Amino acid sequence: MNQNLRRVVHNLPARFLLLLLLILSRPVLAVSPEDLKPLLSKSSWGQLEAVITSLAEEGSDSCQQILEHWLNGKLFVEKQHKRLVFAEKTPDKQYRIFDPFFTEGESKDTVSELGTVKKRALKKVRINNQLRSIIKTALATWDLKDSDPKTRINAIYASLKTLDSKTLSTLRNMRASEENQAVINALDMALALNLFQQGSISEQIEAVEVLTGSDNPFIRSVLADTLTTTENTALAQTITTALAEIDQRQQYYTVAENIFFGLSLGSVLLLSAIGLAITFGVMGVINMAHGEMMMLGAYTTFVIQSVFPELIDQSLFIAIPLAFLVAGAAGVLIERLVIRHLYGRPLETLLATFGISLILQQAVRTIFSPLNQEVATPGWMSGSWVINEALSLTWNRLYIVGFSLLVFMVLLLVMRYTRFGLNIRAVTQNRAMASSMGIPTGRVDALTFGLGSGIAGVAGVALSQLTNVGPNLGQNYIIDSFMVVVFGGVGNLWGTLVAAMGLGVVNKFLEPWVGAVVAKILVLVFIILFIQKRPRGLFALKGRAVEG
Amino acid sequence: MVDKHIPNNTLLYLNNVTVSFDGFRALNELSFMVREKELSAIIGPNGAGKSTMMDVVTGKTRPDSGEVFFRGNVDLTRYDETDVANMGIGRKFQKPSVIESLTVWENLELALTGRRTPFTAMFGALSVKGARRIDEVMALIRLSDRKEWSGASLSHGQKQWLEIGMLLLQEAELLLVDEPAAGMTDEETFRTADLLRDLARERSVVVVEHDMAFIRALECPVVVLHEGSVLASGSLDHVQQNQKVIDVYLGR
Amino acid sequence: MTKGFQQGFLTRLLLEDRAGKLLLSSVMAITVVVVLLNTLMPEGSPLHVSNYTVTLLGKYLCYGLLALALDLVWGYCGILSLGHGAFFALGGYAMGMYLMRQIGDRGVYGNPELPDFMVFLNWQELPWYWYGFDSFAVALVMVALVPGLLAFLFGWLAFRSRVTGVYLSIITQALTYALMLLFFQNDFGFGGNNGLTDFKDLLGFSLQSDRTRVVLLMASALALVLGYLVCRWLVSSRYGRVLMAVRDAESRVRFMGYRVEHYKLVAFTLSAVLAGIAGALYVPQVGIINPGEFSPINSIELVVWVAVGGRGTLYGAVIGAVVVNYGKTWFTGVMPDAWLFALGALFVITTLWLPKGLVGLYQQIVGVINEHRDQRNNRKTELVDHG
Amino acid sequence: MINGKTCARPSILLNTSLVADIIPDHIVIMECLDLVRYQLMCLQGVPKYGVTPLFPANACESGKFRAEALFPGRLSHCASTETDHGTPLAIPCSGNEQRTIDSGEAMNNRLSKLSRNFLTASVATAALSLSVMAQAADTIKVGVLHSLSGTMAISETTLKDTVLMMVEEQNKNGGVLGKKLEAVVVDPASDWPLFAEKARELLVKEDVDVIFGGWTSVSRKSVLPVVEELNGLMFYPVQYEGEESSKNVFYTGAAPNQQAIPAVDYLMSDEGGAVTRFVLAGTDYVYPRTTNKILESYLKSKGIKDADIMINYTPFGHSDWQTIVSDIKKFGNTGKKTAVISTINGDANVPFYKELGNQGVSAEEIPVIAFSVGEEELSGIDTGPLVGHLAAWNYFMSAESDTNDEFIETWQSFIKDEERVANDPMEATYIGFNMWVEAVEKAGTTDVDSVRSAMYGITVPNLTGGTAVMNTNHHLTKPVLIGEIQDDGQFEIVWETKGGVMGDAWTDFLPESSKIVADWSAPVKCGNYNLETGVCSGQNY
Repeated sequence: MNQNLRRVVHNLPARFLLLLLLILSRPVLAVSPEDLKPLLSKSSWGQLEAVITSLAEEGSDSCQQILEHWLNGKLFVEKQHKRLVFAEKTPDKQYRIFDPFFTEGESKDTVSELGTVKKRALKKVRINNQLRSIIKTALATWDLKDSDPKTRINAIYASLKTLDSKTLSTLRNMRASEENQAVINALDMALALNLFQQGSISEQIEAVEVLTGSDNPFIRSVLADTLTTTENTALAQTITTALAEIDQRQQYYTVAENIFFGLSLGSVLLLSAIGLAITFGVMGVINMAHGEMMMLGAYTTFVIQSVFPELIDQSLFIAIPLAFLVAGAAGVLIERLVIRHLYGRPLETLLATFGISLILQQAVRTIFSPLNQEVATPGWMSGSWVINEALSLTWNRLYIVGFSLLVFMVLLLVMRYTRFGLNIRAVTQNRAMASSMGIPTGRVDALTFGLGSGIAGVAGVALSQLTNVGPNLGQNYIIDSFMVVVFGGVGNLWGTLVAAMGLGVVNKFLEPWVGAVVAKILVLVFIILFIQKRPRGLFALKGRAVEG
Repeated sequence: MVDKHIPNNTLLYLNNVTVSFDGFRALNELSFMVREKELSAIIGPNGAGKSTMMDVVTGKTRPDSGEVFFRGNVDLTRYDETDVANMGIGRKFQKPSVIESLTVWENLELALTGRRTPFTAMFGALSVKGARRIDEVMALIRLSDRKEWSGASLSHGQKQWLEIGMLLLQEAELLLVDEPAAGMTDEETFRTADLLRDLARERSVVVVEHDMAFIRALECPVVVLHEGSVLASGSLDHVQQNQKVIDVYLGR
Repeated sequence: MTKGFQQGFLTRLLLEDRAGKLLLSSVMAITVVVVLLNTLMPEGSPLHVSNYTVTLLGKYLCYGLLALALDLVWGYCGILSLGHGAFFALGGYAMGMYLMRQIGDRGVYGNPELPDFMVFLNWQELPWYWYGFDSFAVALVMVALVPGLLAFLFGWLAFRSRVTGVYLSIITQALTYALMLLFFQNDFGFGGNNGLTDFKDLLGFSLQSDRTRVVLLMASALALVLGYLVCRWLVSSRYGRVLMAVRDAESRVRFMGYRVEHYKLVAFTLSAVLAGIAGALYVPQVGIINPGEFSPINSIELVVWVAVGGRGTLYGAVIGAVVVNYGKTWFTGVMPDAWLFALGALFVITTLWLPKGLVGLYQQIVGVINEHRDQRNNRKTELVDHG
Repeated sequence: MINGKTCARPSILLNTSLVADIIPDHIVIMECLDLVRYQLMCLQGVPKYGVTPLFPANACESGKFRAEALFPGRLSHCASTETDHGTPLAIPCSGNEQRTIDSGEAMNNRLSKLSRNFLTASVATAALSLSVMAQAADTIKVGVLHSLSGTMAISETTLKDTVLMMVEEQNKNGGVLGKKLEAVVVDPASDWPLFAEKARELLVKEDVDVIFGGWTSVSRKSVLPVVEELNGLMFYPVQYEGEESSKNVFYTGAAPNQQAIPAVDYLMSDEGGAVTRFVLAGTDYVYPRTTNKILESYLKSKGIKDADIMINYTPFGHSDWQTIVSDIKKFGNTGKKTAVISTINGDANVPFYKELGNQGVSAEEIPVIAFSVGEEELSGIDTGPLVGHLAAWNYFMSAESDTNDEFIETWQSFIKDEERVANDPMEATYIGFNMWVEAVEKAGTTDVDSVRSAMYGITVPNLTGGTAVMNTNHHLTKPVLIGEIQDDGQFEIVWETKGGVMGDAWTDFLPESSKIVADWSAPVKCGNYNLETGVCSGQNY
């Protein structure tokens, strides 16, 4: 007998047993410990599934809470007393446990605490993806009644896939009492879908009118499936027009999405290149250790998050200034020790700074470890902003795009309107003249290089949210950063901005057609050919200073 | 096709040449002529457009407008530095630019006229006539005893002469010489003036200079440049009396 | 003049280049000694030189030729190419393709026509760019032609639009990075990231046998010597002097009527061909060629060999290549964790304190010694006068 | 007891990888498995690959028959159906029925019987060779060939430490053959030609007796010619693309059929969510390409339509996953249950999972099952939003067995870091090392050839409560586990294959390699024996 056969046979008695129990226990207590017995012992997936369905049918608040905790992996069995508990992990690896049962009527959060225990004392209640989706659909019934309209809408869309009679009835009476327009639309959509699936041809056609307005991919797939099966030409016609309209809208969303992806990749390129625009663009120093400055910034974020584990959400705000100082200090040190002797010899600086990048990598590899470090994403940055069913933009990338523009603006202002900026430009354009005017060129050089490296450190903080924080982080970005600065036009910050965003968007529009690998190659070849045409880059600095 | 309004023995002909660097007009409708085998001098304050004029003639900078003809029919604006040099226009730079890492003899060897393709340079050996020509010029510029010295080890004056020697070997028809006397002792200045006068016997030489004594020693017609166009021209004395020239250049 | 040309050619060529003569003779001497000790001496005897050393030396000599190629363009022409590893790798791939075709039906799948990875990708027939590689002659031509052609095309584009200095370095890096991504693709037809491996034999001789290994070592030594002589001849000709002039004052040379782009192009192309030959000799000795060779870090490490040795001297580059690679072998054996520290430090030290590299250091030391000796002699003579 | 239907016609099944050439009268039957999937042959009756059954039945006494068919023209064996305490040694089986031996022990006792007999035979040869060997060096040298710098340092440094720990432990209880083990560590620095150079240095200069090393396929490929030329012995602890079985290499990592195929079986089962649409996402190099090719043909054999399969490849170290994750979301939202099978390599996993978490792709909607994400990679990722995604390995740190607890104990005390995790390649190194020690003890010498032949059939405990068996195709028989990512960076085992799955050097899902079988025991003695042509094609292994 193969596996599946065995499983079905196996949980037949369990289902029957639970049914029996349900009928008996209904009037006595909202949720009887009896229902939850299978959770305590090592039971098969089938038994656990049965418990979920029974809790769902139960419908009481405590059932909802048990299911919620179970879904989020907070439902444990306390080995000692063999009882069910909720457990919250405290920062110092302990667990605070609560009694899951509370009599009906009390509000959810008056659950009594039972103390704190070590991890060993608890055993997590097993769950797998199959059970999670069942719990989610079960929870949907509660969410329908939830106060927040957003959860109600999500619950409605979640229930689309399993429109059984019970949910339909709740949806219909919800439709009657609902005020929030957005929720009403969602409800109409759900009812229309149901009508489309059950109703007569004419009803179906009528339903299609409503469904064309929806961007939900599931609805679209239902329409597409019926299109293939129906013989009725009128219905087929309406569906094709509906699909055309939906796909048209989808077209816009995909373009919008690609632009956002391009800007997001562009902002990453900008952040990694902008520090270089200072050290290389303005100072003419080729810093091959620029990537490692970003790495230092990323590691600073990691250190802060491990030193203050409870301040994850604020960790980035602490990390940004600190990363700027750490990387900036490293930059100043490198400039004073090495680069100072190599001004005017760009090729030597390239080699010396490459040596420094190797040393920094190996140092981080020995101090921290060759492994990637885990950098948690703060709460406010995780998840995505769901504009509609077909388009959602991830928060972390939105913040990073904003952040990169902010850094760009600040840098522009510093360069343009501050005394320090003036000094920088003076020293880099004519060192001798600047020193004869009393500008401490040595100090300005050190600080300028420090500024460039500091910005790279800040970029590292942003990158720690996107990619892995490891010794090789710098290596992945160094070539792209140089490409952006050279392509944008050395010495011109606006050039770097346009180049970064341009390359990002081009790369992202190429990727769907030719794949990620070829897209990257094409961008590189484009830059090589472009430099042939305009060796000084997009916004070339004109005038004698450059010709000389 | 010979342009009718250019007299036949004009070697170099500039007409309304304008060059502007984002707004600043380095050359402002400059027109001027150089006849064959004529020594002339150009004077003018810094920034009057002397070097830019040379850049335009030698193909380094494209003029925004105007015509530049060589031997009446060759439009120089369509050629780059290498072609212009091979057509027989030599240039000496303001800052003496000899090849520092090569010896005096090697510098001169490079300048020697002849085919300049990589393959001839690889396989072609130095002809006996060529070697003799180099020794002659080396004597002329009094560097024979420093044959093996590297360019870097020469004094300022010696570098100037070496560069002039290189121009000689290039056997160019038109020489544009930028401040040859800069940084030289009086004795060296006059020596250079004699050298340039000898040069002018077989070819045209245009000298750009500030040192009035040097110009006087050259005894040649003078053109005064000011803000990218010709202010006055004629003999040195005539020019020196011209009121505008005094206000702009000499009087200050 | 021409009669004398052939006669003293070699002697005249190396006349002033005493160090070059020293280097070439020592390379040949070491090779002969190693070959004899490896073949004649029995296994156990202390004098026996193991196969490991033979291959290692062969590898170093190939690196030497590669460093020579880079020094030609960097030391003498001022072009710091950060992508020379790409030409080395292309030469290697050409030889690798020949070696793959020699496997015939002894591949894992026993398919006489297709190499293993193509059988695995179930391609039905050999792609067009693999035609002809079963003949050694065609392979040899391709070893020189492919890198040469790429260098010519890239060079022609770059030099024509007067891209120089740092910009040129960065786009050469972009070139080798793009090639790496290209070759890493699995169905690009060159074995993806595993590259070409499991070689059997070369010209019928099994690669595993000691005799072939020794012959390859001698071939590498010969290639290095010939490469050196060609470079030395080129550099000491008028062409070489024009190159050096271009390195020091490119625009001035233009005004002297030299079409600088052509000079650079010849040097760049020839250097790529030398690098390709070095790659072709390297692959049979190492037994594998894969896209890793295209990675930018290889090309930058190559630059440090030349910098450590002393650029603009030809023999300096060869010395640098051998010294740094011996350091790499020694470090990764004895102190594995410290290798990257040492390599990094090497970069910094050479650029800061050894601009002329080891050769420069040696000349400095010799200079100090001579000076010291001269002073002593002068003092002696002075004494004599007074005495 | 072996449960399963009988064969259509009285035919015996021969597991070529366990044909005991050493013991004339016994043919050990391990499993009668779905012939197409596992390289086993049913002789006389259902010839698997068109091998003409040449067996003249009468040549052997009654009840015995000649295994002529398999090795035309070679030494043949009379095999008996003589039973061994109730379990018929030769189990009749039919052409395509799948049965697996339930408990491991039934197999073990049979194997121990085999190894006992083998011992007697080999001791004789060992004694012979012992006298020939010069005075044994005082220590046995163990070569460690793992990158300690460069891009692969992230994964390989841990394996180097694992081998050092095993050496230390082994020396604590007496070393091997009474001699102390000495570890020789070199750093090939993630540089492929350097791998070859260092391997040669270990074998020639250091004269090590065994090498534990390699991670990426390319590092193995570059060491292979050296190890074969110098007849060294190498243990390769990482899952790989198969299509190789070298005389000098033992593959203790998983072959594709020990990861990819069971994972797909799980996904398609009810428990796994009855998935019908698949996204095959991988890094563009040989391992993902092979695995996806195998999966593609396996999925098609299970009736999955082309439209329901999406494949995409990304370059090494790809860090911008926006487009691909959004494509996955679109592909997965069509009502049919969708899953992603990820063969994305090392570092690129971190940004991939971050993007998954942020774009809200939850495990229950579109589960992602990965083959190169272990505890080590997870330590670098915030696993909060990833709870529920899956990985397929032969070992998880959370496996409940006392050998595992003890292993983790020694590991964390050796590395002096309570937080350090253990992963599958470490278990593979643990198994490989113990097998080598046992083989050397058994062979009584560290000479490569005798150790190699002693390796076959060796059984050592693995860390998941079962045992691992070394087959004659140099691959292990190992259980396959599916683990679900938990928020603390550990995996929870949600599914496990019943017994062990035998590593298949040559996958049966690619036309060319399905004709090939690897079996290093006599009489085949060949890593790529072509069944159709009956020839050990070309390769000197």
